[in-house]
Amino acid sequence: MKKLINVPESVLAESLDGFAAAHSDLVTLGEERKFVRRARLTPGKVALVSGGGSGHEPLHAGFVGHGMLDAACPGQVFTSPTPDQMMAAAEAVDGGAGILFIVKNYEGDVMNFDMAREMETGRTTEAVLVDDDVAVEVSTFSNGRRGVAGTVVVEKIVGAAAERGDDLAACRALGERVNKATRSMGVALTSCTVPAAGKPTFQLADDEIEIGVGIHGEPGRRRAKHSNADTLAQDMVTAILDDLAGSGSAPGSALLLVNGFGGTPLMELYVMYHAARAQMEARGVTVVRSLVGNYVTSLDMAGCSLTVTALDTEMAALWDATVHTPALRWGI
Amino acid sequence: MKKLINVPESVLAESLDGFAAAHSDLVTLGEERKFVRRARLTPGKVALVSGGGSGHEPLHAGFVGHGMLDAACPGQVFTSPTPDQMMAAAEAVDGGAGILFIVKNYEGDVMNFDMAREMETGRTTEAVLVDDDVAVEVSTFSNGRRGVAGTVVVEKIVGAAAERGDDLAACRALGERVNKATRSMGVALTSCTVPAAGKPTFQLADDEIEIGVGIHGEPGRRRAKHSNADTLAQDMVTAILDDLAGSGSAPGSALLLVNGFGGTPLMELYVMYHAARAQMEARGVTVVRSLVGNYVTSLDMAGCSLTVTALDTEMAALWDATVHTPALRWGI
Amino acid sequence: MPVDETKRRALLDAIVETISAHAEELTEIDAAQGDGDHGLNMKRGFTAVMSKREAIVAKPLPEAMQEVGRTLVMTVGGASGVIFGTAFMAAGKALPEDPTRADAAAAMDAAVAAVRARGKADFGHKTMLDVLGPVAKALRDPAADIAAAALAAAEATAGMQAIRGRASFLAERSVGGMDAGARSAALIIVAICSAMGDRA
Amino acid sequence: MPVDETKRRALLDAIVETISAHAEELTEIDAAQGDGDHGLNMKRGFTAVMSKREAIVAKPLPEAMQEVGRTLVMTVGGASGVIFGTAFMAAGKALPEDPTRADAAAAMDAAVAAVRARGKADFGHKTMLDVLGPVAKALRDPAADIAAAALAAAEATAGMQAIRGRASFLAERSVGGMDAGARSAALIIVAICSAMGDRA
Ligand SMILES: Nc1ncnc2c1ncn2[C@@H]1O[C@H](COP(=O)(O)OP(=O)(O)O)[C@@H](O)[C@H]1O
Ligand SMILES: Nc1ncnc2c1ncn2[C@@H]1O[C@H](COP(=O)(O)OP(=O)(O)O)[C@@H](O)[C@H]1O
Ligand SMILES: [Mg+2]
Ligand SMILES: [Mg+2]
Ligand SMILES: [Mg+2]
Ligand SMILES: [Mg+2]
Repeated sequence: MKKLINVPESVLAESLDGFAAAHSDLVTLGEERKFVRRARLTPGKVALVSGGGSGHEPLHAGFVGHGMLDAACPGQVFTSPTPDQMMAAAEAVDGGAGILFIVKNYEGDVMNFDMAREMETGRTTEAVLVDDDVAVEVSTFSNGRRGVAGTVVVEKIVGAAAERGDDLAACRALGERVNKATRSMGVALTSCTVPAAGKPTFQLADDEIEIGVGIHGEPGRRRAKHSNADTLAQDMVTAILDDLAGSGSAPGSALLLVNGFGGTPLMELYVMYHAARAQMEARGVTVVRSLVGNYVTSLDMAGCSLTVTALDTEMAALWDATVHTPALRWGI
Repeated sequence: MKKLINVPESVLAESLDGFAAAHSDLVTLGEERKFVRRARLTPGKVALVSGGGSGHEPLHAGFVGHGMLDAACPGQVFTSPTPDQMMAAAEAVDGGAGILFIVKNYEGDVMNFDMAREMETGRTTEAVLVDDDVAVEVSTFSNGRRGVAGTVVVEKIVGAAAERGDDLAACRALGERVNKATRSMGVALTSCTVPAAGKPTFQLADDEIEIGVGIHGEPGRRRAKHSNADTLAQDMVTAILDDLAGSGSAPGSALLLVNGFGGTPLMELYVMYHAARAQMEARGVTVVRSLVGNYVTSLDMAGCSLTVTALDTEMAALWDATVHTPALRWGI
Repeated sequence: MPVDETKRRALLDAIVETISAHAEELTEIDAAQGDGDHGLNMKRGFTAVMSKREAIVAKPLPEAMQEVGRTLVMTVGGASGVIFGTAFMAAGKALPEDPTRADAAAAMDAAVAAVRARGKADFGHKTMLDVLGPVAKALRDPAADIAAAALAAAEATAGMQAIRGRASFLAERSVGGMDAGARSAALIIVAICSAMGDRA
Repeated sequence: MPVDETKRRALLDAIVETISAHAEELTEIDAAQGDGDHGLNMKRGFTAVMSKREAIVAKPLPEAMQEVGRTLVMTVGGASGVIFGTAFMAAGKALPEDPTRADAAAAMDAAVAAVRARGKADFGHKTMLDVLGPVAKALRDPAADIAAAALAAAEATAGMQAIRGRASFLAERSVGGMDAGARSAALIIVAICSAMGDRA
């Protein structure tokens, strides 16, 4: 394992210190690095707090700022943060209008946020669960779907709603609406390597890919021979649009997010965008908003995910609203 | 080689088509994909045209837009564009105040831009050469230094000057001033793989790094055993600051750009930022502006470069000026 | 021999020792079907516990165990921090200062109930519950070898299809490998048994 | 035998054939000390040339050569597009329609001069100039085997330290491998010689 780090034990701390220093105009690092919060808070608005394992940068801390999150709790690499982090963050950003936790659907994240919410006393909290990954079949037994790159869309749109003054119940309802309208699917060309593990999480042959991979390198739907961008885009768009249609959210107009996992060059992401957009248009879906880049990564994994959100007028307007964070910025 | 592409021959075209579609609010693709230009031009201002080999995305096309470039000419992967591309771009964006070509110092780029300028008739053109890579020793015999990530700084600052109405001579002089105040150095942990070549450009052992690597995977100062982020940052900052001091540009206040080469996660870039900033402060340099991310990449190469620009007040103000491009955006 | 401070220290040290001796193995088990961090997670938690070792062992057994649980919850993160933390907290709450084998069985029941509630998991879902359950049962059978029962229960998870835990994303592919949390739960039980010696 | 259309076609085909047969080798030579694309670049250029093959060979030799040069400049990019394009353009400009060996020598001088000006390179800088120079000289020696001179000149670049071209970034490390552009220049010369047959 070759990485630009000192020792695995200090990666998170040094990375957070660097992040906070590079973006000191926007964010402040909490005590004991329990959370990253906005440098300037807005009293009276619903506070959005997210968090999750590290290694998905810029998610979540990169989305702290005006029009998006109020705070983010960084866990260890690929490990959910702990309840005390969430409680400390909630305390730091509580503006009196309640706290909305945005939680990706992993047992660890869910259980830790649940504990935090139970231990919170005197603060009103709600939670939105993001579970946009169509790679996982839902059954009555399973944990349900994983939360992946669609999280960015939920955080952006709900962040804009909180900024304009929506109350806690409205923010939560909107978050659930966006989540329902959002589906993602990923593909890995290589594994990621967790610094503390020191070796790749999984192995793929030189001509093999993992279709439906999770953002921690979890296995997906199947291993397959690597084909090409068009075939992959077709598989992924089909899975996503079929699923949206199956749940009554077939989009007319959509946001298309092509998300790199960290080890894939931008050039390839645009090739995938090109292929995916053509597939969507062939199915009668108009792409009206686009985002292409590394937003929800898996350390150094090569590959990408596609996320589609069926946009209604309100969601589109909230997507367009001003945002000013380290990793997403427009209108300001 | 596993890549998210169809065939190597079509990567550039599909990637450009995807890019233009994803950012159609900002850019337009020229005929035969010879260039990418701003969707809306401003008559009467100096037009900035850059370009170079592809594979360094978002450079250059990602920096086309208000406050930065007017057009960019994408060459084949790691190969400079051709004179007809530059001439077509110049024609498309000429606003009557002249064309400033921003050229990275590679023989191929220089010769092609030279030819284009010679073949241009009736258009006033000037050129700024960017040669910020301290890894290459300058001697009377050599081609001089390579242009690397400092190009972003030159393009941003000169772009802001052109936008406020500076004339061609002033833009050129400013470009040269910024270039003189800017130094970079890179390190590679892995090679990149050019799609058409199908295999890594060079080989590094599991514990080896290339110090002073170029953005095409060219060899640098030396191969070394991989150490850690702090040691690397110290080496690189020392080389950069010594060089700036040697040429009379020792900075008091500086911009620090930590640039990922495409295969390195953001988390590691922030670790490097943290380490580099500490080194700079130890040498009495205050970091007053920061940029951390993938800006001048080498396809999927793992590693990063550090760029330092000694900022004066004017340069800092121009850096802060509004910019609205696919890859760099603020103030708007 | 009551569970005095020396005994509590021996108990804690035995648990920490087995976790750190098996950390790599636990991580590998987790890598096969989960996300390859279980050993690291448990080690991080117990390193934090060890940083307050003396304060913990100074407390009576129930409070000491709850403090271990709280520390795991607040330092591990992920599923195991909450799950193992909850188990220690619930068991500690249910235990008297000097527990009999019957008390231990009741405490194990409490841990099982708390973990089931927290993790929305049941027996057979291929989690550490599939060790706690059999251990609770063995504690009620005076002839049973608790350590052996724990180890066997962990091995038995290999045949299960995961319904909870990250391995559940694998569906049928999750059959074949042991559950990492089950293995670490078994290791902890074995350590407790051997530290308790005659009392086990 | 004058350089008629059939001959011009044979000349062009021979050049294109040798470039495409050696493309991988050229890329590998360039990979060792440059950026590993010289074969790809030359192939791209001559593929573009071949797409207008008939229009090109329909022209008299001087115009045909200049058109090949312009096409290389406008489609290859990089250093080689300009350098090889400039060489073809300058040589074509200097040639009569039916050149003698002396005419060929003069044309080669013109190519050398144009490339030197464009590339700010000189002999011994480890570039394709180190083939063009010796070839110009060989053309003036009626006894010289031009093809052999070209190939030997390319081999001789292995001993040079690069002052121009991407290999120059390697400084001393550039000694040892042949220059890619020198090798392709030699291959082109050899192809021309064999296509010209008795005239060479
Ligand atoms: N819902 C659950 N109920 C009970 N135990 C669980 C549950 N989810 C996970 N576990 C246990 O936790 C173990 C995983 O721990 P660990 O790898 O440290 O956390 P993570 O899954 O967050 O990476 C699993 O092997 C399983 O025994
Ligand atoms: N300044 C120069 N003068 C003459 N020939 C040059 C010069 N620079 C490069 N060359 C020739 O071009 C060759 C490189 O071509 P190629 O690899 O296709 O382009 P690039 O260097 O842009 O990748 C070199 O091997 C050398 O022979
Ligand atoms: Mg985990
Ligand atoms: Mg090249
Ligand atoms: Mg795990
Ligand atoms: Mg080359």
